[in-house]
Amino acid sequence: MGIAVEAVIALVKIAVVLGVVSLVVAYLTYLERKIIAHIQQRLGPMRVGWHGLLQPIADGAKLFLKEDIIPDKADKVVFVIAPIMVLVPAFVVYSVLPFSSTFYITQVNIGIFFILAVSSLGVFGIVMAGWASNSKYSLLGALRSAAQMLSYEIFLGFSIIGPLMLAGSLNMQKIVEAQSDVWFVFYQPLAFVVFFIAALAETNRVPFDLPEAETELVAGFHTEYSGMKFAFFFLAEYASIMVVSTVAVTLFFGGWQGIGWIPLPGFVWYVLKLGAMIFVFIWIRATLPRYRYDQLMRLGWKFMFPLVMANIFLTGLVKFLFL
Amino acid sequence: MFEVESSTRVERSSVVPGTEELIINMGPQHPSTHGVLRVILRLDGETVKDCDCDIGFLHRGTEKIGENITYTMFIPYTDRLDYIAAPSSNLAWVTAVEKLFGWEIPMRAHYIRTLVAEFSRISSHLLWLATHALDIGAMTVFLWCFREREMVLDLFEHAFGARLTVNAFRLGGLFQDVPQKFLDLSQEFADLFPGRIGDYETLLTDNRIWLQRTRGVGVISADDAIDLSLTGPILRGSGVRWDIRRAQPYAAYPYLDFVVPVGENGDVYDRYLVRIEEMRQSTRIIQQCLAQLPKGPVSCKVPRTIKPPAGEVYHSIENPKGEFGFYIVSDGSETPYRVRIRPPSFVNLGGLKKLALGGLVADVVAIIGSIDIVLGECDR
Amino acid sequence: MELAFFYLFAAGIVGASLLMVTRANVIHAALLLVLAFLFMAGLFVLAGAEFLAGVQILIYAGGIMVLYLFSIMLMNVGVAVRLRQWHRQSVLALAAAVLLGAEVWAVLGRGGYPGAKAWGWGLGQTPGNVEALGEVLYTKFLFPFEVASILLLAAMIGAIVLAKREITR
Amino acid sequence: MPDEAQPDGKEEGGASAPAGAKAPPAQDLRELVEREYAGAVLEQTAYKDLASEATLVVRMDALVQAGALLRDHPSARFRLLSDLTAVHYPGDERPFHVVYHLYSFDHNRRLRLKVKARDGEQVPSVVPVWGGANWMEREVYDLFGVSFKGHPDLRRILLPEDWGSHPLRKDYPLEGRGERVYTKPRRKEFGD
Repeated sequence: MGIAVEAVIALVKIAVVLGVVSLVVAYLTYLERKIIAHIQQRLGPMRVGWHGLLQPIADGAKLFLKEDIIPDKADKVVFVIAPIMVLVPAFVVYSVLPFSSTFYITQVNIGIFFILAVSSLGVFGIVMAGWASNSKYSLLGALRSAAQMLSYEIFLGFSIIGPLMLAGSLNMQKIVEAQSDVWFVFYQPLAFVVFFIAALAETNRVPFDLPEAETELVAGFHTEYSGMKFAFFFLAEYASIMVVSTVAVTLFFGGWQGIGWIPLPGFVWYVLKLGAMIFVFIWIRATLPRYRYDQLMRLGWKFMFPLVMANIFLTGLVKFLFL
Repeated sequence: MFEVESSTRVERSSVVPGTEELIINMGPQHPSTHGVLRVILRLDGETVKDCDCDIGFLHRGTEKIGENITYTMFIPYTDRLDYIAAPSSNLAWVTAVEKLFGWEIPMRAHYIRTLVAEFSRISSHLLWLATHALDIGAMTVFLWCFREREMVLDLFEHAFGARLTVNAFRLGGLFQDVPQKFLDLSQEFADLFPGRIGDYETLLTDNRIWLQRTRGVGVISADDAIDLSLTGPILRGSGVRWDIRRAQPYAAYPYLDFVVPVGENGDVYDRYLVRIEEMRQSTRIIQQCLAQLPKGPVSCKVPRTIKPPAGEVYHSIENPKGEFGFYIVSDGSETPYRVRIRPPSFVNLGGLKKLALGGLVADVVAIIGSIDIVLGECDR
Repeated sequence: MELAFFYLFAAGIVGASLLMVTRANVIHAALLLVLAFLFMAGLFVLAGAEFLAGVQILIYAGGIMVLYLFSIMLMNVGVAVRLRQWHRQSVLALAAAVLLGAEVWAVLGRGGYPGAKAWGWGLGQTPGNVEALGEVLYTKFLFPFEVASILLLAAMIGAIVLAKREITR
Repeated sequence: MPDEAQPDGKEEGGASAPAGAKAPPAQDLRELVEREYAGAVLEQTAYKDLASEATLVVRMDALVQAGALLRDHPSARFRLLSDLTAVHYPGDERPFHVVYHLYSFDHNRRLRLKVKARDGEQVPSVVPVWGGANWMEREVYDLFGVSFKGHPDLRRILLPEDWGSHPLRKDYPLEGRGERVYTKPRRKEFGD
């Protein structure tokens, strides 16, 4: 009894979450292809399985069996570590996400802070990949990506301060519980707008997908990657979409809490809200063009930064005066 | 493809770390140079300091070929010039040769030629819009445009049996009359298309990001545009209301009512608006052509051996890209003595330097898109 | 259990640091430094200072080291690799290291950092060490805190001025 | 120098320039140019008397001035250089006819200017008058080997820098080795 059992339970939980998350992330790619296809009046994957349902598995198998190419001039060790460095933080974050009131791997007092800190490590993998590939395109893509992620991490961090001030805790569960009456999105609309934009930039999605801008940089930092290593980058990107969506749901939309008296388990609510968030991500990708690099930075520093500062000030003021 | 040449090295010895210029090489296999165009950029930071185009990768000596085959045999070669709008190239060649002969073409042939040429304009503008939007990152517009372009190509297939290099016209008129089904489907397309243009516009015209990427980018004044011999939507985007269809009408254009749209600022956005409006006007022209289409023969009497008198003519038409002309020198034999193709893409691309200078690297992609080049006709 | 983790992290820090100072390739050295930071964050977690661990990762690993890597990558690493690895000061450096080690040993041997108790919070106060930290930072140490932030502001302005200066040749 | 014709003119019997009709659709323009630069216009033709095919053959030394005059004079205003090309008539004394197609927005009319150059003779560049001539003259230089005096950046444009010959000349064969001599000079690159 004691430590051993706890360790086993924890390991099982980790295994379940890892397995489910990997599968969900794989199907996220399917979902994205299907949704975009239908927005663009075409069908998307249709061949593998019913309506292409087995497509992600086929893709996975293909990537798994592909020849793994390491460029001759690459720094081999760093080249191999880079995709791992991208993937691991993206998955470690799941250890503190509250999937429901009872199901989570662990509770950390600094939950949200932990997520920010760990996901900031993903940038290393990208920088390492860009540098180790020894290719101009990769390096340029990596530099762009790193600069973008660093800047937008700041806005992301500041934008969550408002809700945190309302919740009075960094613990994810407590943040969710604090929203049992009103979701924070109604108290903190500004913060949510900034958070959402920063999240798009943080995950390198359209309209901020400059690091991977096909028409300019071919494929950015993962130009030289193939096979499973490429798949790692891909998985990490979608895993971080899930993470930021979860954080958005947790901070602004009441997490696993339901609406009204509709009797659904917390986990289902969580999944529904998460699905809606992710749909918006995909929808935006199908709709918007891409920013230019200087415009991206200008938007961040000249528009979002003052906005988020004003939000913190206002929240503090209101809290000081009325609460 | 990008060459970062030692610009990033920091010299320890110098007190002030000097910034060297960066030479970037886009193409000839770059996704956004629309074919085999190579653009060499010299940058200071992100700003374009100098710009040079390396073209000719697709040079096939079409003008030389033209000097050695008969007038009729050259028609399919014109398909391969502006292959995005092949009927337009056909039209330029046959009207130029007919001018050399002084033939009278039956009205029905004129109308069908006009109709098909306008379809080719729509097809070309759709491809332009699709790739231009994709270059700037709007992915959905690309697929929507291709959906409609597919319809236009199907129409070509109905009328001429080919989709891209249609070889639509013959000297003296048409090879044969178009089938009724083609006309019916054309009517259907013309009724449907304006709504589809509206769809594209909802995604782009008032989109903030689109405006930021295109407004004030690649600006050229009317005087500069004329000086650089730019023609077509670029010239009109700068505010010069000059369209050969209106200024020196050919085919059935004298009998048709349409507006020549112009821009004000001469930037990428105005060129976009001009082309969008041109698609609308093309649809109007198609509607009118279908309504007014006269009955009768589709070809005048053409002699068995085609031997024009000695002499020289220049005739140009309004291609989707600009002024597309042929200068034919005849020595009285069955083959032309000299065939000169006046290529709009080639001349317009010559203005790239002026447009790109002082802009940012990402703008170059947008500017190349807004010039709308097709390398087949640029390199000939 | 905790002890095992402590030794694991400690060994990790020492190993990564040693590797770091012996690498010829600056990029590798920088990445090893990141590894050392991560182990250090682990130590913070073991000590119950979760917030510090988070800050350690976010600021040092996620922020500062990325900028380091940035500037290193923009330089020509190929030259650095061929540079001489050991300088003549190595004896001096070793002496300094020994001296520093002795000093740390002496201080720690006297029973921890004096005054840690006087701050009103010690290591191990797990629940709410964020609040505790905030409390202390904004009351007792408000002045040093503000001084530090002004210092950072000055540094930032200085950096902008230096970077924006017109380059004359 | 100008008459140092290369020994490549033995071919096809040398078709000569087409003789145009004599009627004068561009009489006003001819008078305009002549008034300013007497004797600048050598010939005046128009195919079938079509106004759109009005052609003036000008003297080479008057080309740039006549061009500027035609561009700026209110009764001409040929601001657009539609096209610039050349025609090769091997065997003629002046085998290279450089042809300029001008267009006037104000008067909606076209005019064709021609200059006739000896083999190896330099034609004055019209880039100062019409900037668009830049690439067109490069193309003529590339495909005909006519070089332009005062051109800012005279390099080959369609063919590789080391091509070595000029395919649109009439003596350039359609197939076979012919004129294409492969030599490898230093490649003139951007920035030279």
